[in-house]
Amino acid sequence: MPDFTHDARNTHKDSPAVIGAHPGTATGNRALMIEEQLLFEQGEPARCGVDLPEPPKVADRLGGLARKSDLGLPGLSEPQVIRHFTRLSQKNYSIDTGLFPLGSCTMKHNPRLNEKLARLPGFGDLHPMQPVSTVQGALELIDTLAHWLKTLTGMPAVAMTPAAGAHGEFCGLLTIRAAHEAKGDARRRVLVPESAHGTNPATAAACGYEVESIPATPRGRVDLEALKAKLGPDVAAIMVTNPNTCGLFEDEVIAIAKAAHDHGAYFYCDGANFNAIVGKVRPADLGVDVMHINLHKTFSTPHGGGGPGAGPVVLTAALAPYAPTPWVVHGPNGFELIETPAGAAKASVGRLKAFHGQMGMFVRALAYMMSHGSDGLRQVAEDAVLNANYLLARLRDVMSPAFGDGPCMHEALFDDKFLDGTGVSTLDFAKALIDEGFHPTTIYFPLVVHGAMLMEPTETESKESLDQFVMALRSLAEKAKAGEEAFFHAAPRLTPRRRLDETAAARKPVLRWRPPAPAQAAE
Amino acid sequence: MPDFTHDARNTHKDSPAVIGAHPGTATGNRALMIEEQLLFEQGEPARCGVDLPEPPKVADRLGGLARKSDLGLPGLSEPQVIRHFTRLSQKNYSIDTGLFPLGSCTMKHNPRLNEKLARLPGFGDLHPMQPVSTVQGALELIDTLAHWLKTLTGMPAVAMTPAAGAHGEFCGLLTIRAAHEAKGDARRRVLVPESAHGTNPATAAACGYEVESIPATPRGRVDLEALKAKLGPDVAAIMVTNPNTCGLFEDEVIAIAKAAHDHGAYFYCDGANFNAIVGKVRPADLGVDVMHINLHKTFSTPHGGGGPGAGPVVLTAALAPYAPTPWVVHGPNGFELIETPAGAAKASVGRLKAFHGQMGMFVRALAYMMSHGSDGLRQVAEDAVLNANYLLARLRDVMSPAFGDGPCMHEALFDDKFLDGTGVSTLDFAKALIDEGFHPTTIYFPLVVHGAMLMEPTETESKESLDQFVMALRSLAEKAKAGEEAFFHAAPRLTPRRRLDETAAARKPVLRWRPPAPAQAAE
Amino acid sequence: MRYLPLTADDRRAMLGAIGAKTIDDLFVDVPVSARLAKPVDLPPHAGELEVERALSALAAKNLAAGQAQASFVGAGAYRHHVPAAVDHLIQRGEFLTAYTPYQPEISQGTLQMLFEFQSQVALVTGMEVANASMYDGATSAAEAVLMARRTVKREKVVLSAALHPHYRETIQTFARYSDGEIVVNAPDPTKDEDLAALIDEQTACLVVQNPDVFGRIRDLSPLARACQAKGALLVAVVTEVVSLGAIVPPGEMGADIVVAEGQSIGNGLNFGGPYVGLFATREKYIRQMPGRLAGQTVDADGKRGFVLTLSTREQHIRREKATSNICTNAGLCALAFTIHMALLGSEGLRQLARLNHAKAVQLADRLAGVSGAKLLNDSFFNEFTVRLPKPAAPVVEALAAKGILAGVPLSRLYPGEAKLANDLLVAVTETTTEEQMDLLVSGLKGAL
Amino acid sequence: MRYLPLTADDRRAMLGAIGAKTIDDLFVDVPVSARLAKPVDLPPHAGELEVERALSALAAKNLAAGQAQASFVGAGAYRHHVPAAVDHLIQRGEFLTAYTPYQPEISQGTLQMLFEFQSQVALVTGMEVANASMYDGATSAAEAVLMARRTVKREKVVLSAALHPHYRETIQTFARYSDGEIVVNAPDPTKDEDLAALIDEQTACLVVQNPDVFGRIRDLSPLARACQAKGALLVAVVTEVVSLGAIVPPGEMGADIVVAEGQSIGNGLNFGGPYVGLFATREKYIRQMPGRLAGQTVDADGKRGFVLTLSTREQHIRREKATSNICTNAGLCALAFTIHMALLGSEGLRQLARLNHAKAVQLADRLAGVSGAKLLNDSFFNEFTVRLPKPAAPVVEALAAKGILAGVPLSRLYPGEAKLANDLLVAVTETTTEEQMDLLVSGLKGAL
Ligand SMILES: Cc1ncc(COP(=O)(O)O)c(C=O)c1O
Ligand SMILES: Cc1ncc(COP(=O)(O)O)c(C=O)c1O
Repeated sequence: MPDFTHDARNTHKDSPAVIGAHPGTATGNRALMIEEQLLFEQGEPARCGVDLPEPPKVADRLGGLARKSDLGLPGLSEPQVIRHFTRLSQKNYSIDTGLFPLGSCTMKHNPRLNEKLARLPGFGDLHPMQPVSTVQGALELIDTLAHWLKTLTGMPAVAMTPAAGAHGEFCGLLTIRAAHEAKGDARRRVLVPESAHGTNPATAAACGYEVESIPATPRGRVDLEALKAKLGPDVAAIMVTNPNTCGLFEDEVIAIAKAAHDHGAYFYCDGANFNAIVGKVRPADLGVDVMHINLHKTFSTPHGGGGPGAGPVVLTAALAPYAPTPWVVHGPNGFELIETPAGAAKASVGRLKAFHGQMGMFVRALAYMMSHGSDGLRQVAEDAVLNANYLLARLRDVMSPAFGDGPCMHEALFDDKFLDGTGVSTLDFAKALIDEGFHPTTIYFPLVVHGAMLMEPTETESKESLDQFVMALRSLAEKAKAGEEAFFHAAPRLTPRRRLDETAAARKPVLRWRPPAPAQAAE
Repeated sequence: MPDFTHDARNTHKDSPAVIGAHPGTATGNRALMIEEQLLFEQGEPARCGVDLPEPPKVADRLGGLARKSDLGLPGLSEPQVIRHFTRLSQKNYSIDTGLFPLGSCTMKHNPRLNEKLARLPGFGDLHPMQPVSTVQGALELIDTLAHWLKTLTGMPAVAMTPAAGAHGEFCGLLTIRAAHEAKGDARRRVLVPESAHGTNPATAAACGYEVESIPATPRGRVDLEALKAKLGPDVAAIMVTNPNTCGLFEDEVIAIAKAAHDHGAYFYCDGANFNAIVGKVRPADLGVDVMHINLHKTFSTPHGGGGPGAGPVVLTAALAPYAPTPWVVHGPNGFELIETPAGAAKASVGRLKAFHGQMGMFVRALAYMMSHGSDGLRQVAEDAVLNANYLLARLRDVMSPAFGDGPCMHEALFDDKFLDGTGVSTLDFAKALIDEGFHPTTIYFPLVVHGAMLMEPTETESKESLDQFVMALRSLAEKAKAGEEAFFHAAPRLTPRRRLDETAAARKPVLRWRPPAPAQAAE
Repeated sequence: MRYLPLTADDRRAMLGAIGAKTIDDLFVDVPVSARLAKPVDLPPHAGELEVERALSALAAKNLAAGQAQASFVGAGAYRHHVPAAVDHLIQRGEFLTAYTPYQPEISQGTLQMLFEFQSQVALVTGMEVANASMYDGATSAAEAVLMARRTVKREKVVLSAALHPHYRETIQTFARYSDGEIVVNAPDPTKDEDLAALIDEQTACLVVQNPDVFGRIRDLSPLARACQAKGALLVAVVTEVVSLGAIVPPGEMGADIVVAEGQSIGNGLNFGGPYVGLFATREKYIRQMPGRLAGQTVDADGKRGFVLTLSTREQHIRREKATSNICTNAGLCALAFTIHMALLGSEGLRQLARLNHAKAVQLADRLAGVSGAKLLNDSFFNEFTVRLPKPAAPVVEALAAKGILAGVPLSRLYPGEAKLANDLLVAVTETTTEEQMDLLVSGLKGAL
Repeated sequence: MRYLPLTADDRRAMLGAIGAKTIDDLFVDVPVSARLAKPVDLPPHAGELEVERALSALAAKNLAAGQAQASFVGAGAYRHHVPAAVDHLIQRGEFLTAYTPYQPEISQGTLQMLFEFQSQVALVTGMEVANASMYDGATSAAEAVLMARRTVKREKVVLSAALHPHYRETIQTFARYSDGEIVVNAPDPTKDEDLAALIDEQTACLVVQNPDVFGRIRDLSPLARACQAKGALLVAVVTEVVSLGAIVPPGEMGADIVVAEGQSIGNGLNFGGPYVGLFATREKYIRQMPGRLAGQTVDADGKRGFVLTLSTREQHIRREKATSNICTNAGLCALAFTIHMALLGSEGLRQLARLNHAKAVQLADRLAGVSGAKLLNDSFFNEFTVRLPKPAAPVVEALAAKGILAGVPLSRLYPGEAKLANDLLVAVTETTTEEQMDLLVSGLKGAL
């Protein structure tokens, strides 16, 4: 019998040490929860997951720049690749797994019909630079989706190309700045509430504006008087999220809009929370001048672990001329594309990205909208708000609502007062929730609330699901108050990985795999 | 604040008791491993996962037999259904999860290309009773697959309609019996080795034959002399699996075939293990008269948690006339279907199922074959055999190979001698393997080996994967010998469920959900 | 080869570990005469793109039902709309690439699903218990006949002449080498068949389809009583399960065994397979049932769980004494059925059935406008028989050339029966549009 | 509504629990004037079948590239064959329906994948580090310019005239309201552009595309040296990542930042989006990088794990001081890229690139046979520019009418540049067949 104990390659590949052994198993695996090495640790140069025909023999015309260096990519067979990514996926929590009450993110059900339709060859296999005569159906779809968005918001125009919310904010502020400059009225400042999402100030800065923050009232709304005090001839715009990031409707929004308009400033509304009011309230009726819509939130295009998204921006007639190119317009022979700032689009702020927008998201969003219809979308808002208020009501007595006892919109916001003196932090509480089989709420956002826990159940959770979530939260709250501090510090205990050392990660960043030995040292 | 403690529905739906709580969590969930109730426990009559248009108003013509009774099916929304089945799937082990060395089952990689192609509308959306003129491509595909199967086996004919291996065995024995009776030579007995799969004797009985078993030699092969002794004028056929269920090639197979033929008996070969020899050996060259092929084993159509499969049967010219209908034949205007025993098919044993066979499996199997080609299929057999022998070699010293030290084919068979005196049974050993992240081998089959462990890695496992499997098995074998009996009896410990009480299940069968209360009592 | 992980180095190292020089050392047991020196005469391996092109070309030679102008083809397989969620879920690797759940601790997903499937089947058929699926409706019917014979220990079998001919032939094949006659009348879509008269003290069972192959719906209760009177079993066959959302289920009419083709729920047409056979019966007959059964139990921690049970009926335990030789069944198709049925629920299945029936009534009324064409059914669900003034087969061919799949000529199902040569079997589903109905009407007018 | 689990009873019970009478009690904060009394004027809800029919009808109004006789359209998006395994895996719910991995303990799947993605991007571009993706190649390029300005604290930016116009315009838009000129030459596919001359002590960066928009390949090393000499950064843009399997990567030629469009690997055409922006640079610039970064660390048990790191660069922490406002990126497209690249490996990517180039050479040679058509490139990868004897746009239209997508007329990318009106940009990939090349040749002959 040959002896294997010195087969270096085996010990390298076998060794659970590489990936950390789980007490009780030699492999480190835990039945169905299987440890998985990096692709790079499984590669063999001689292995390949595709079969390609021999290329025709030709003399290359690469201008003498043929690549000599090794690419350094691992070689795996298809079975290994399928297993690798299947195992990785099993280490993720998702909407399909359970309740994902991440406030401000609108993690709702993603219908599979939409996935199917986005893959129709007529959409998925369509090249953006084909002659316009061969893509009339695609342009009609964009135009139809635009019509739905305009009708739901009451706004006359929409810019379709922004790739996400932040991109949409950028688009919106660009049109605002262009409009001011067109009037020869350069303005410097943009007012943003303290509670705003980070992308708001970041975007304002990216457009060359100074950001000034608007304080909040004890009721968690924009302080109208403070706002008025800050408004002036050099304020270009206010950026207000409504419903706001505390999950509350800005009840003075009309006065806020008027105040801004009185000073010649535009009202940019962050529409990330549109899910709370879709079909119930049209932003146009609130005095909004421009607003982005996250199709990947309100209209259910999948988040995909971080993207892609789409952030169309609805605009007033006054701002419409500055909308980014390309524009889809009706022409004598059907739909046309205006791709450069010329003709009707001569005042456009220009192009925000290559090609014509996130078509894949457009198909999904339109399928979602048509499935719900005007009646269903209204029901979406009502059920989203109902679910959030139900959580608020059932948790009120054991957790601490951040703002009084009025109703919330689609999100219930709590602070960490109920944990005072328990030694349990919002983070600890969130990690304990993971072991219970739930994704934590958004934590420590918005910043205006101490130890914030922002929960957004969305309309696609059943009452049974909410009741189980409530049961888990209540039992954890009691546990915390019962002094089981250590239990919380040790959480999570049942996950593929326990708490991870983020400080170490940032102190000595390892951002990529490197071949063993020499290169390793370099890190 | 309303009081929820008496909301019966919640406590029913919340109560982890219903599904058994996991120590440490209130929900019974374990982070990503989430407890899931039955569909029936989540239903609400007023809820529905589909939206259908109102039917046109008409007077029904149901002959006065309109259904009045409630259907009793639960009502769920689509998000709940997606989550339900996603969670259930997460409680399964699969090839995509890891090594699935289930002997005799050929659990190899299932390429996703094949899934995609089976769903082409031209195959997936084709009705079996469409005019033959509109399905020429489908018939051509069946004819092409038949050509591959005939070429790989060296046999002149193939019956395509059997839906699985057992169905194919039935098909094969029917043709044998029909052939004998056509000669006016009714025969009563079929000889089957003790090591045969249960479907062999069951099938022989289903064809009205008496089953007599052939003893095995100490080398795990058919005892040729004993076979000869049992052969006689009333033996209709022998059913021999080759490579056999011990993972060994019947080295005397040609003599076995000759002996059978000398007595006017046919040689039915169970081709479930064809993966070991595909492209290397043609059953026709071994004297086989008829053999089924499990497309869901050798040719990789997914097992799907129990099916569907396909079991085409290759036949000699002598048996071909009795092949079941329908037949796909070449005609003047392309392919034709002979659907009833008439014309060329007048001697056919008749129909085995509705329509024309497992088309969905045919598409997948042909895609698999074309991807590998004649060179790749040969490599499949070689790698499958190499992988099995590698396991045998690396485990020989710590486990007990069932048959001497010669090479095996695509399966390595061990008995439980290595566990003698440890108090650990084959079952215990298998359950401990589960915690290590592997699916157990086939156990207690074949019956001729005590406490059998039959491992079939297949060719789609990498050496790295086999090495890890070996490492786990070796460490468990050492653990067993080290006297850690209790550890094995307690296994598995990390699975969604621990060992299940099969005795209780059989003693008082609960085979379906019943509505609570009154009906419950009835059970 | 993209599917083969072993490299040449691996192979060398592994042969070394085994102590073999070449791969052929591992094939020593194969008689030299039978060893192929080189690959068989078939094409070499091909990449995804090449294989996809070749099979897509074959697919393109077919007229997919959904790509036809209209399709009214039924006769045991029906083109229903399957929600996208179904196909998404059955493709999850943990379902798709799992084996039969022999290790319950890591197969609870499949096992709980099967338990739910069995429950759904029992509920829609109106029976007490159901198994975990058979190959298809026809083999379910054949197994039902064998089970009936075992159960009542008699041989004679009576088949309704309006039983789908594929089912009749499958039963005949399965019973080919067992004793006992199989009695069948001549088929006649215009007359009610007197079956009670054929049942006697030797009869093991009567097999009746409802709706029958001609689309007619009949009350099985009198037949159930007739069977009971003679100690025979009533086997009811359903080829269109959607009908159970609208019609009194066989269980309520006294059937002892109900078998069905489950394709309509969750499964595509697939040119005839794979489909899923449903098999339901009375609790007292469980131990005579063929096929697998999932059952409820508890685990070592006292938690509810599921296992395969009563396997002493099955081939892997009982061998030649097994109730059936079936092993692999239709697991994944059963999963598709279960998911679709979960989406439908009582309300959805009822609505779906209502919609199918209403459209069929619409079409029947429109066809009345085709002079010479005569509706033979006085009752039907979503399929009925129309008698044309001339042979139906050529008419169907003529319309097919126009891209209209008009239905199934009875001459294809009953090649021997000249009397049925002019009869056309026409089916609709919720996917049939009014425009398509008009196409058929005008098409028939043109062809007659 | 199939997507809404709440029943009327649930709603009533929940309102009761809340202590509200009607749902409108929860909308009290909405000004009465803004409350819509009834649904807006849009169609009511629809079933799957209806929605599928409506959108399929729209899809049918397009000529899918794969359904065209042939397609040679490129210019920044390429039709490659994506293995079926890719689309299968990205549709797994655990990937598809997860959010940004803010809770690492239950996001290791996404995090490890991102770490692998970053590693692959760094390797193919020849750079030290890469981020977790941007929206697309054009926005990556714009962010690179902003990063360069931050890093070297200068304003002037030089853009190659052979940079894809969409990228140029996107950069101009992103820089619209920041000071500093943006210098660009007039485009000319027939001349080499002298860029070194434009780089001075005020220059923050030079942006060059390789292969450039006309398909030409150039050695960036001299430009890298020129930039270094003046303390400017070299930003290299790649719109066809497959080329990196055949061409010296920008990193090896001295680029400081490499941005690319990753669509070619793992992602379909999707009419232009979603795509995936790649962003790679030198380790020393990490803290100036935009976008998310996955990093390696250990958990409480000492096991290796991954987290999002260096987020102090990002908007949610740094707000108006963030390196970018990006939040949602292109996660799922990055996953598709990672899976496809895992299947390819070094060997596969090299072969794929070789195949693409060889076919392009084949086509170039055949086009030589088209009198009047002149190949402008002396070097190219899988795309090149052909000058026709007449305006290219109408020729493209004429061929499109025949089902042949001949390529992109430069007049569409450079509407202003009359000199380029006759130029046609032609791309091939491994999916292009010889028959299709012949179709283009004969088509052009007919149209000229
Ligand atoms: C309130 C708010 N604004 C803006 C954004 C940014 O949107 P995106 O991530 O699509 O760029 C988000 C996303 O989390 C948000 O919650
Ligand atoms: C040796 C052998 N014969 C026959 C069969 C039966 O095949 P099937 O399950 O396809 O009916 C099997 C399946 O496990 C088998 O292993």
